[in-house]
Amino acid sequence: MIRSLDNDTLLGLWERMARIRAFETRVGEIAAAKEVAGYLHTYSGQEAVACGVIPLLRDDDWFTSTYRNHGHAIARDIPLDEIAGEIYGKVTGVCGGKGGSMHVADQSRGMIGGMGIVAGGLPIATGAALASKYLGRDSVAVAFFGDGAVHQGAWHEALEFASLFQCPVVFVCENNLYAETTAVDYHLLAGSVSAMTGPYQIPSVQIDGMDVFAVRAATAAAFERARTGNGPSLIEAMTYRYGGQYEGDTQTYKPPTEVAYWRGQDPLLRFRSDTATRLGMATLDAIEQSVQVEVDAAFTAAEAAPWPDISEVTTDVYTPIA
Amino acid sequence: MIRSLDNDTLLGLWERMARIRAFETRVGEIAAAKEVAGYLHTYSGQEAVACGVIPLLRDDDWFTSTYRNHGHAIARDIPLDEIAGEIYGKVTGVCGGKGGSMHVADQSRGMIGGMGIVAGGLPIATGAALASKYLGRDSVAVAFFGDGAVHQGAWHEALEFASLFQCPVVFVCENNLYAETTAVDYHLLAGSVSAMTGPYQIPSVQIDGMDVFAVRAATAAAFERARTGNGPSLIEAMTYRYGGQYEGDTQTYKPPTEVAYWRGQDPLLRFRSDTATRLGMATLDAIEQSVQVEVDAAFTAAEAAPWPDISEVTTDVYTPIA
Amino acid sequence: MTRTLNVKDAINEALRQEMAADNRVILMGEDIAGGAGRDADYPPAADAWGGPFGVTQGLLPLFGRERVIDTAIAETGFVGAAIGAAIAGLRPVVEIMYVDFIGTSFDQLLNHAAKLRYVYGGKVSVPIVVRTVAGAGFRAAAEHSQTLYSLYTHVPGLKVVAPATAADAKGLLISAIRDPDPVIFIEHKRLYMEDDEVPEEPYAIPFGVARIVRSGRDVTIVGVQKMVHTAVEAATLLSRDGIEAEVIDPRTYSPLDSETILQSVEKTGRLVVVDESHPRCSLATDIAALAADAAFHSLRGPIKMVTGAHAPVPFSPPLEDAYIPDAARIVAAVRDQLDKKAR
Amino acid sequence: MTRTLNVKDAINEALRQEMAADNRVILMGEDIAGGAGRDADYPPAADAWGGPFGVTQGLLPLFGRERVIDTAIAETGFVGAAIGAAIAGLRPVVEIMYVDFIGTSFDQLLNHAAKLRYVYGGKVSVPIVVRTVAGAGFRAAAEHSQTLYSLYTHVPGLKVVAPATAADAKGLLISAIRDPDPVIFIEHKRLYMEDDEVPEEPYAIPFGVARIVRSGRDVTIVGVQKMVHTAVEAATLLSRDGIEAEVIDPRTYSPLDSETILQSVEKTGRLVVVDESHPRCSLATDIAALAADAAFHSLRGPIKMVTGAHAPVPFSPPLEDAYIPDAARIVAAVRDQLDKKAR
Ligand SMILES: Cc1ncc(C[n+]2csc(CCOP(=O)(O)OP(=O)(O)O)c2C)c(N)n1
Ligand SMILES: Cc1ncc(C[n+]2csc(CCOP(=O)(O)OP(=O)(O)O)c2C)c(N)n1
Ligand SMILES: [Mg+2]
Ligand SMILES: [Mg+2]
Repeated sequence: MIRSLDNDTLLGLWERMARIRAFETRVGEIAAAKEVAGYLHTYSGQEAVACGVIPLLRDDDWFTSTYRNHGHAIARDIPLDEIAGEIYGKVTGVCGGKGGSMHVADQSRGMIGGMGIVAGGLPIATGAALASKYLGRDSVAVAFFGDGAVHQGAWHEALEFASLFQCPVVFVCENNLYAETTAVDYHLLAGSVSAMTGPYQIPSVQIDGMDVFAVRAATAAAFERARTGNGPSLIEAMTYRYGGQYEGDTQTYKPPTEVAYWRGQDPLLRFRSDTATRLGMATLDAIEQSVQVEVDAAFTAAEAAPWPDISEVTTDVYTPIA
Repeated sequence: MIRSLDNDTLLGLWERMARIRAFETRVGEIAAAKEVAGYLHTYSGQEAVACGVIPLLRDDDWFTSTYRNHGHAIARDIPLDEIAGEIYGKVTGVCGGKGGSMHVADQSRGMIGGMGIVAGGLPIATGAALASKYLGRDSVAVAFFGDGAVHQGAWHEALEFASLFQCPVVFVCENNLYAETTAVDYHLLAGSVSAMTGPYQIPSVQIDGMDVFAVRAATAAAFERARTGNGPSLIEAMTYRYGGQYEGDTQTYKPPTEVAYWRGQDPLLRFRSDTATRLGMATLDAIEQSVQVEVDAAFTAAEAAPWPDISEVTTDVYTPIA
Repeated sequence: MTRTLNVKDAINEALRQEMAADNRVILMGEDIAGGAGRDADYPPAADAWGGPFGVTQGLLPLFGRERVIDTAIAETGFVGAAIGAAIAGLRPVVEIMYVDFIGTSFDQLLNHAAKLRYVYGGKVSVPIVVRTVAGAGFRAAAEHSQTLYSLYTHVPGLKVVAPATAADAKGLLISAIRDPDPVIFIEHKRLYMEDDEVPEEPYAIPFGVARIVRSGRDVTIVGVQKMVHTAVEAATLLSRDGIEAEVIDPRTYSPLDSETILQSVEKTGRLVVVDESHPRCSLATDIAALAADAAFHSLRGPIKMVTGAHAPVPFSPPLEDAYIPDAARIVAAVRDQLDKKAR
Repeated sequence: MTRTLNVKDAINEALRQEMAADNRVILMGEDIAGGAGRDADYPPAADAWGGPFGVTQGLLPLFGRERVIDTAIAETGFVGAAIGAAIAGLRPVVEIMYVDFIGTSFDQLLNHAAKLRYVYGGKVSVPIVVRTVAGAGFRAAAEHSQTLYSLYTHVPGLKVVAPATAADAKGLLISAIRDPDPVIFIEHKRLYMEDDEVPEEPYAIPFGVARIVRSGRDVTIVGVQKMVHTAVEAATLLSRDGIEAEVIDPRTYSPLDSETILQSVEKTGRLVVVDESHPRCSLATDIAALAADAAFHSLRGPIKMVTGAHAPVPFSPPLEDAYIPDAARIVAAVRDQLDKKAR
């Protein structure tokens, strides 16, 4: 995989992963400092998934995300100012501050949006894929979801719908071993999410979600299938959530040995060791520094940005009719 | 199987199957004559399922049913007067006329009740089974459902719950090839319901649902499993709905060849040919005649019975507190 | 040109015309055509039903299974898919066979269809229509007879429409399909066979404009969907005694045409709201509260609500009949008002 | 003996005492203990959370995983299972983590928990308690800040309870657990840390009995859950100007203590209802409509409703603050009433 990618592509992947990490690290800091109120769900540790999948999306593709969406938004190149602004609830936010951290969205970039209801996005992404098929296009839709989502009725009904109508949708499970405090060992009766798609006749694959190249390869195959009229598929990316369910979670449920193991699989570390000789450590370091500057600027801007006007409480409930 | 059953048991099965057939035939007649208003869902054709499963229930067991529940109620020996009374909405009805045909229930006989929402009963039966386990009893619960129910979120969530907590519940699918007008061929992506339980790690079996002995054998095995602490299982009984979705359905969606095939598999016919030499045709005929007399009496009584008092509109909403 | 059409056929015509005019309009639901899975080996199966009331029958032959989509029994799946398809450019019209089943897909409506535009800062619209069937009087018992208007009306972001006549059904459904936001379109099963003069050509009735069904000076009666007709019956009875009721059909509950209701109450000084729903937190209380605030100084007597019971809908025919408000109860409520001395 | 306890701890105590007293009481929900699946190899995981607000923390060590059951994220599954378990003899208390998620299990409540007793002719009871968390003010945005009281209150067969203080929380939860019918027990996330004097021993507060929080002769203010406190704030401000408000906390919305509310309105002649919910078909309209009918002749001015907006709850802090009714808005509503000349 790596060999088939040119340097620009590789650097693009690195830049996005580094940008997510820097951004989420800052989110953790502002949460600890109580600079921002509300629930903040960080993505650190899972960077390889967003960056393996999202850069392969075309302009006319769609995806749905969850409350844990910053990484997806960043991987889709939504400006950091707009994401940070949203997290602060400022007028500069990508949703004007109305949605907040859980609901980052930019449909102009195909990001239908972050959704707070577990598994809520799966039927919606499936519907976007249905539209693509109906309109005779070869665009695809992706639904990101967690390991905890698979028992929801919505998960089941979405997979059934997708298969019945052969929708060009790719279900991407970020299996980070926990749903809040509950370990997959407890509830994942089939042993894996990828082992659950038989009833729907949806092909699935379990991959190393800490390896951006593995994710990219699986995604490319799934997109190819979807774009050529061969229907839905599911990717289960095994990954790890470095933070808690949300910032402030004490995470007493995580065994230290487990944390250590997954830290050793860090997707940025892995990327470095896979590419350092080819790209050069200095180049990678420089990018880390430059995204840090971007992140600093974005949070400074967000902090300084104005609040939305109070009249905004009642706008955007309905679409103005011309 | 047959050989291990004594004559009384065999005659009991026959009597119940014949009683259901006679009852449902009459329901069809009163519906056609518009003697009763509302939706009437008949069970003719599926007798072997109810009679294969329900007589194996103990007094302390539970089951949930659907809107297509007359057969289950009759197999559980709820007096015909009370069932017919309910269908007429009379005070003699088993629910005092408040529920009607779709909601026949008698918890004193373990029949939690008929439910109008597809798949709505599965989580409830599962919960009854949870109670049994929690209380250290070896009673079981059964959930009857149709082939159309498997795509509902509730179906998925119930199976997951049942397996996670190893509830002594038996899921009995009456696969009669249609959900309303929609053929299983269309939506049953896995080819069968029994092929859908892998993700839940629930053992399943597909059986001939026109053969009461096959149903009884599968049920006995499932109950044994459940009563001995080995958790849930699923039985898919292949059967056929002689009537429409409801009485009045023109059934233009059923190919005549298909109807003919399944009529040839008639569970009463099959029972006769399996047992006639042992029990004697005359005995079987006599039982058919006697249940017909019962049915006549039940409908005559129901028709003659008084309506509930109008004050009943607002009773039974809440439980009186002593 | 107008002809006589019943509500069912008026809805069918609206769907047909909008589908013909706009390729983005698709239908999804359970057995909305019927016979799915038999097309190849047994063609007579196709279009077997058109839904349990035959409302969508005849559309399959015209538009094919690509546009008249029979789904599995999975309301969350297809309502959610409609939301996604709408965001991606289609105009899906989905059918929840009975409004009673709404619980199986409520999250998709409550948190997604209704809210996505707002939480995303107004950058996206969700133009879906959810057609569904409500109402008692069909001997269909507790789980197939509810109305539940108020559950939707409570939720900002949804629009709620409930026609009482065939002409309104057609014009409001066309508006619903063309509307950029999620519309819950509630059909009353006991009104399907009611005739009315209906124009042939497509036309759109705007939301938020009530219909004054009958003018009167003595009391305002607001009827909720089927109760509009019961209110008119009551008005006819009252008229014999010289009491002239003004009967108003709000037609859409969200948005609600408060102005027309308030103007009428200002004129008559009396208000009776008739709603077959359960009484608590209902449309009846909503409209009563509106007047108790904004038309208070015109009121000459207590606001009366004539509603179904705080009980599920019973099956037994005499119980169900007692459950549903009838003209006699409305007349009694009006008389109760008039008998109390004016202030 | 009473001690100071906050709402969270009062709820925890009620659960603990009822579980100790009655073996049939079990708890189910997502992460209500926490750390499930790690017990064996990493015991510190157990009881990691006690739910996102720690309300149920400490119960796992006392009662074990048999009775404090962490479920998968499958609300229909475990709410339905609770119904079945209740029918089969248990007293399940389930937690829907946020009331906003109710859509994922609404059918089990609407058509099963609420209706089975009625459709089955009164032969069965469904003694479940659904604990859930509601309310804005937590910067939790549109899908984690709703109240939705009215959706439940509309549904016959459900009981709806929403305590505003720790003492009420304990006594009402105990009643809920002992109640033979399904009870929706709504906890307000912004009240969890509010202290109150709470008796140590178990006690039951009956449903349908309002609490008169403050007596007054000039205006009746009915507060809905957290708004009770806001109403008291407003009353304090008004009192400075010699206006004495009577503040009522209904505590249970179904059943509702209409009598206490009506008696108060008869005394004061004025009514303001404060409800942070969306305005349409809400508890605010429910209580307003009640008075507009049954206390009409005592009313001396329009009934005012001070509510949240007909909009989802916005995230942005100043927007959310503007969304939630505050004392100033209540004061303004009262003044608006008093300024209008009495009739
Ligand atoms: C329907 C629903 N139930 C419960 C919740 C509360 N909740 C939020 S996140 C979460 C855990 C989800 O875990 P997972 O799907 O593995 O995603 P992750 O947080 O690990 O990315 C839960 C239970 C919710 N948001 N929606
Ligand atoms: C949640 C829900 N959706 C739709 C319906 C309408 N409906 C009633 S019966 C039925 C078909 C069910 O078919 P199946 O499960 O195969 O049972 P059968 O009627 O064949 O016994 C449908 C769609 C319903 N009752 N509940
Ligand atoms: Mg997870
Ligand atoms: Mg079937």
